[in-house]
Amino acid sequence: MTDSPDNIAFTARAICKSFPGVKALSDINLDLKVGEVHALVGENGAGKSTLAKIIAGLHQLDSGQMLIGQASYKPLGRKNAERNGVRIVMQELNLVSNLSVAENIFIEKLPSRLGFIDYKKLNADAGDITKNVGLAEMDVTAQVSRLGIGQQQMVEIAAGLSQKCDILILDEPTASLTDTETELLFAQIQKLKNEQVSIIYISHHIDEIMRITDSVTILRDGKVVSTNPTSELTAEKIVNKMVGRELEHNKLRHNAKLGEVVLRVEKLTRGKKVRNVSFELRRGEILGLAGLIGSGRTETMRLIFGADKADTGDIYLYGSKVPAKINNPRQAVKNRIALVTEDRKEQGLLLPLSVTKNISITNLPRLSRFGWINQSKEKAITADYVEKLSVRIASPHQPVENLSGGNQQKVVIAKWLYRDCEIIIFDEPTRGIDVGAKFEIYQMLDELANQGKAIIVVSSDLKELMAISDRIAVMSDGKIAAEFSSDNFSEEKITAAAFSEYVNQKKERP
Amino acid sequence: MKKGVSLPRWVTDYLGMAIVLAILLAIFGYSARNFFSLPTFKMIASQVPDITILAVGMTLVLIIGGIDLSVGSVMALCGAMLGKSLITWGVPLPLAIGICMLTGLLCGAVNGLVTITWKLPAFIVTLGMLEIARGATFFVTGYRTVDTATSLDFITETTIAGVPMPFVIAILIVALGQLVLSRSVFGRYMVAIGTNEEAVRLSGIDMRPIKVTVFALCGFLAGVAAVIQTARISSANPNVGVGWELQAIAAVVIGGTSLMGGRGSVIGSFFGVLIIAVLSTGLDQIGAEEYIKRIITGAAIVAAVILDYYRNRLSAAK
Amino acid sequence: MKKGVSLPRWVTDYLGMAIVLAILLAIFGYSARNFFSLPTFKMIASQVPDITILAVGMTLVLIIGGIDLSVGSVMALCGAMLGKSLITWGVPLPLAIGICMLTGLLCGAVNGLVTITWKLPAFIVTLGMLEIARGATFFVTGYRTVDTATSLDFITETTIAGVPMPFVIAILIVALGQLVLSRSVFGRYMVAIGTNEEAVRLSGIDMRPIKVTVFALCGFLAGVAAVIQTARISSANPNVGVGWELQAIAAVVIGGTSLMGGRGSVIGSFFGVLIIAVLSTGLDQIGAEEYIKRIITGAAIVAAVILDYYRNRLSAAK
Amino acid sequence: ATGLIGCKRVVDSGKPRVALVMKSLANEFFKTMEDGAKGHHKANSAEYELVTVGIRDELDVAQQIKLVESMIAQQVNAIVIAPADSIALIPVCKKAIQAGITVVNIDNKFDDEILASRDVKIPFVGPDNRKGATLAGDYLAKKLTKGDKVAIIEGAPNAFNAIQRKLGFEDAMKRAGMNIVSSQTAYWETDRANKVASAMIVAEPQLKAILCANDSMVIGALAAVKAAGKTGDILTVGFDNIAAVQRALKEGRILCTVDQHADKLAVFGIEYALEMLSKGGTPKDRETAVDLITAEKLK
Ligand SMILES: Nc1ncnc2c1ncn2[C@@H]1O[C@H](COP(=O)(O)OP(=O)(O)OP(=O)(O)O)[C@@H](O)[C@H]1O
Ligand SMILES: Nc1ncnc2c1ncn2[C@@H]1O[C@H](COP(=O)(O)OP(=O)(O)OP(=O)(O)O)[C@@H](O)[C@H]1O
Ligand SMILES: [Mg+2]
Ligand SMILES: [Mg+2]
Repeated sequence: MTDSPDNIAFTARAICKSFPGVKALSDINLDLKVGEVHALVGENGAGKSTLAKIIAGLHQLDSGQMLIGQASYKPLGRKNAERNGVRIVMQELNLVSNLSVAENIFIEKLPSRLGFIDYKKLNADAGDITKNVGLAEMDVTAQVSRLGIGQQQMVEIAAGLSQKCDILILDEPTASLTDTETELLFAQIQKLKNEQVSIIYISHHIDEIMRITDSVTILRDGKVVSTNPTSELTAEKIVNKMVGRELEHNKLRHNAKLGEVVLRVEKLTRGKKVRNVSFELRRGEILGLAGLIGSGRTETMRLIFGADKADTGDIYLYGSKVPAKINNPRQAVKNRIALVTEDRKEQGLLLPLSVTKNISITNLPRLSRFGWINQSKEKAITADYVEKLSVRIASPHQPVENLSGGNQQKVVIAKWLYRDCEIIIFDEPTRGIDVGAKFEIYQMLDELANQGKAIIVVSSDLKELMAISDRIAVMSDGKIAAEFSSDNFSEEKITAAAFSEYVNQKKERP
Repeated sequence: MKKGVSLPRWVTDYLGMAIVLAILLAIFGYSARNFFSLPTFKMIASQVPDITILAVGMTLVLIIGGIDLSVGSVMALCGAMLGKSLITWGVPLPLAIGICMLTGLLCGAVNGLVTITWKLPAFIVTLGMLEIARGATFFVTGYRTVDTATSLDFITETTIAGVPMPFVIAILIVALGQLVLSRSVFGRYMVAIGTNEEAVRLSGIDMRPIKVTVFALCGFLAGVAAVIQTARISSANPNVGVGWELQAIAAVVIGGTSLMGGRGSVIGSFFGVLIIAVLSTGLDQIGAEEYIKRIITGAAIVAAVILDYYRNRLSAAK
Repeated sequence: MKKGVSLPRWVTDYLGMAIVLAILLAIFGYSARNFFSLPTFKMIASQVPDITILAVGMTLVLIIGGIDLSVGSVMALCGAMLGKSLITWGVPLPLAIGICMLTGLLCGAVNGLVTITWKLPAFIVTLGMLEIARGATFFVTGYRTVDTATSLDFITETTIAGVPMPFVIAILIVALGQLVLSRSVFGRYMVAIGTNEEAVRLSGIDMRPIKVTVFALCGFLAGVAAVIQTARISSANPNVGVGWELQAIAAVVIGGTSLMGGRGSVIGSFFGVLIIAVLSTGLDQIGAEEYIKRIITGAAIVAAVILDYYRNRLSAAK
Repeated sequence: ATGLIGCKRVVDSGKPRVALVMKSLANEFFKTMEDGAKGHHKANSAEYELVTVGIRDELDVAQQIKLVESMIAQQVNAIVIAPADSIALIPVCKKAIQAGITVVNIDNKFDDEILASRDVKIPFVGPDNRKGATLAGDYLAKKLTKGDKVAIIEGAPNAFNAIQRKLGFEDAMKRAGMNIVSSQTAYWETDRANKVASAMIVAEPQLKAILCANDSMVIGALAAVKAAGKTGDILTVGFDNIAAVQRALKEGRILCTVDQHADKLAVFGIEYALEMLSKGGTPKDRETAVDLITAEKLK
């Protein structure tokens, strides 16, 4: 392949972009060849999403220049970018929960006659598209609010692929997907590539990058570190350039000292999503919870935390013979249980409020006397956690909505560390987080366990789970399908267990 | 065929309200004189059209996450324009009706434009319009009631298949509103905007024209309501419609529309209007003391939404 | 020292409103007779306390994402209880004042309890309370104004450092409200609830007592306002407070509090009250026609929030 | 801005300033009153200055108190007031008197008992509403037969004149042996009266007459009668003689109304106040005329 001009689909020259208090991008150069998959990698807050949004017309650049082919390109909005053949699937979910799947997919261009929607055509077309991305069984007339986060992500991708385009940007599309769904997406990417579509692919999963991309641009602190063909790189080299240091990616948990059982869940059931779930958790232990999307892991954790009410089943805490009464999160926290939710924006954060206020919220009484907050103490304590978790912030008064996804996640974790619970549940704690930060979180988990905390980690990243867990339980269709101890971990066995209930029941399901 | 399970959604959606209505009818049928009679129903049919039409407009505005507190004042202004142009300025009838509706449309459009241009809460913008439109009404009428004599009688007196025209018009507007909401591109965008404005914006849809249209439509409907209201009392009263905005909102919310936007039903609003109308007619007919009327009306509004809560739980549990 | 840059935030926050106020004072000082006179300011000081106190309660309710449409009616009911217990039932003064405030507290608590128990929109619950409390007021007073004679005069006649007590109380409530909001655990929870209720719940905080307390507080403040209001007019009028809820909301929103919850300032609300009070006093003093008053008031409400929009943009751009 | 305080821009003319404090200025009746006053002032501009103010709606007592306070602040010489409440306005008027201002009560009479208990004397200049209502009621009674069913639509239940009119209607009806089947308030409003009247008509098919405490309400009642197809069967009576009922009166659709000479009411009050200002004198009530208006009278 030569770099002749007609081979270049898109060019960025010296792009700069600042947000209040942050220089998000400086002097970015990027060349995207026709029909290539170009990876953008970098730590949280490196500026990947910002760059993607500028290309897709969602942000306007401060200075610099963009070209599509040879022509100057200055998108004023998303519509404008799409007219130029540029489409984006964003990192954050942007679906309208009260509309149907089909309506969401075609929201920009609902087929209609005299202003009234042609539902027949709409549903048929949407059916074709969802089938294309492998969601053959999805009911396109269902309301989006009834889908799980993973399925919503797939709908979002389906919507992105619904119209033809020349340049497609995928911003962390696999963050909420399981391996099966990821494979389906990769097949789509291959197909688009064959149709000479150029793709910008943003992901924290280095293995994916090594597999499907042709070249890699690495960003650090809003600057381009390097651009190389993927073939010239190794996973280690990428990580190295991203963080500027070596990372070992091996098993973290060694000779864990397990204490007494602090949590015993017995036959927990809620509807069809959680069925007869029983397990134990010990002090000093990290229990990994694996499973396919929608297998009921989040639901189970919400039951333990009292966020939802169980139909039947009991929870025994700290060796007590009497079932604990946990009817709401307040009682859970009183019982020293914490839940780091998977949906940080909706359930974890107070977006317009400052970093400080977000962290201190879990235990304000500790900072106050006679109901009045000691503000200097508050500042000191939160600054402490910001440092411990190396959250990148411009000031403690910065609203968390201005932080990058990864840093937002760290704030959520910080607020629970501040509460200092005995049993801590992490639901997808590393979703959308860069390797550097991931590693920091692994170390933190390890440290917490060593301090004698009991920890549950729900994750869709099997490698991660195997690296950090002492034990892994696998959920499948609402049941615990299997448990593996540390010396028994294997990807094959765990995956098989995750599918087991679905395979057994295939015939019963519509 | 098991009944409880197979009822279609639109039945269960309105079942709760139908029950409330039935209960009210039963109570008043028992306690009020001549309540179950043709005149009563004729009377209700002659009195609900204007507030129904206002409620339709309010439903649409609430669905996009807005609110319109100015409908009562705007209706008064439209009525004033109608009466004045017809009687004082000698404008021919069709043109006068046109002026009336145009006035509503303009007020609504101003509400919408101001709201979106400066990204202001509709609550405060339309609160401003409430005052402004009332002031304009006073200005136009010189604070005096305009007697429209018999010039609008044809509206109340024409019947279609025995049903008075205002009621037919109201029903048509309800039906059309529901159809637009659930079946048209415009209606789906309205729901989408009310549900997740940011997602709609990021989809590259320009929602400003949609929002302005909805506010304008609400104003226009206030104009339509004004024609019917003026015809009903054969005069344009500058003080009419005070507090109707809250009455319309109460009806709409009883009908199951969310004040947070994104969810609502025009047919539900119609039920809400009927519930309030039957309640107030019944109380008038038994000649209840004013203070009892107030307390019962207030309690009924709250009771209706509480009932709706249980109906929702019931249908969710299924 | 460069001024524009180094002004602290609390100054820029209220600068816009201070400018609006200054402009209004300048206009009326020029056009109204004797506007800049001690009696005018004394009058304003004697008239704003009740609405200021209502506005403080409204601010708190709005901050948690609620609304209270019943404040005007509840104030009337509290006043009625005060007047009746004092004059008709012969209850001693301190007890009567206690009954008055307790009535407010109860009405507010009912608002809060109903809202959270059935997860209903506060808008509709308090709309119901608006009717119920007014009905109860009519019942208690028999529609008749209760003359409290001189029994409450000590409230209006006591001055503290030359300032009448009601004004001092209002200022204290504003200051305390602002302090609670920005410095106390309770206030922080309020802001958090208004920002993202679900996140607060999932942080292990039981927000039901907080919410009920805020509604109850709003009702209690309506009771305090009732004492001052009744003292000011030396009688408990069953029709007092009609429409005050919208006036309070307008003042609060002009003061920069968000109707969506999570953001607001009690001091801002006080400025909002002052702006509206100066405007209405000024218009009264120049003897403006009613229709002009309406139009100007409406336009001013909208203009104030538009101005706030530009101030926000300006301070964001810095 | 402090430099402006105390600077009087308007030069004192030496003429007495009379403030006319109205109820709702957005109501036809009061508008007519105000216009009458303005007309009088125009003709006599050499003698006094006139300020007219009013409240948003008739129920907003607090606002009206504010207005009186505002007039005290402006140091007017006389206040002619149509109080929105016959009790609540007394203290502030007392304050005005104490500030040396002459106060005259028009339209809605202050409560005598409270006036006495407060030790204030405020002269009332205006019509006897009860008498007016009785005139209309007596006229109606002539058109009915003994035992006929009639209904009353009242004004705001806390307003003195509303109560007086209701009593007047009742006096006449009882005297003539009519059967009052319902009496409800519609708060002076047309649309509410329309609804209340409609309900009354349905509940009492034999209803023969509706007596309304003002003309705005009789318009609504008349429309209800028409909608029920009972024009001519149910007679309607109003009060105030506003412009909007003229045609209906002439055509006999409204049986009668009562003219309390709105255009003169304020004028009487102003003249009385000026008289008091120039002569001093002890305040005494002065009754003004009320006249029955019927179709024959208008011809
Ligand atoms: N709307 C905004 N306002 C202010 N600052 C912003 C905004 N959006 C992004 N930033 C800042 O710009 C920087 C780059 O953010 P960006 O979202 O592009 O990072 P990213 O590389 O996509 O990170 P992640 O992997 O966590 O998604 C961050 O410091 C972030 O805080
Ligand atoms: N009660 C609930 N309220 C709100 N959201 C819920 C509730 N229960 C589940 N969810 C959401 O539904 C989705 C599916 O949850 P579920 O527990 O079935 O799957 P999971 O195994 O946790 O899979 P995932 O990987 O999507 O989290 C999740 O996004 C979860 O946040
Ligand atoms: Mg990103
Ligand atoms: Mg999950």
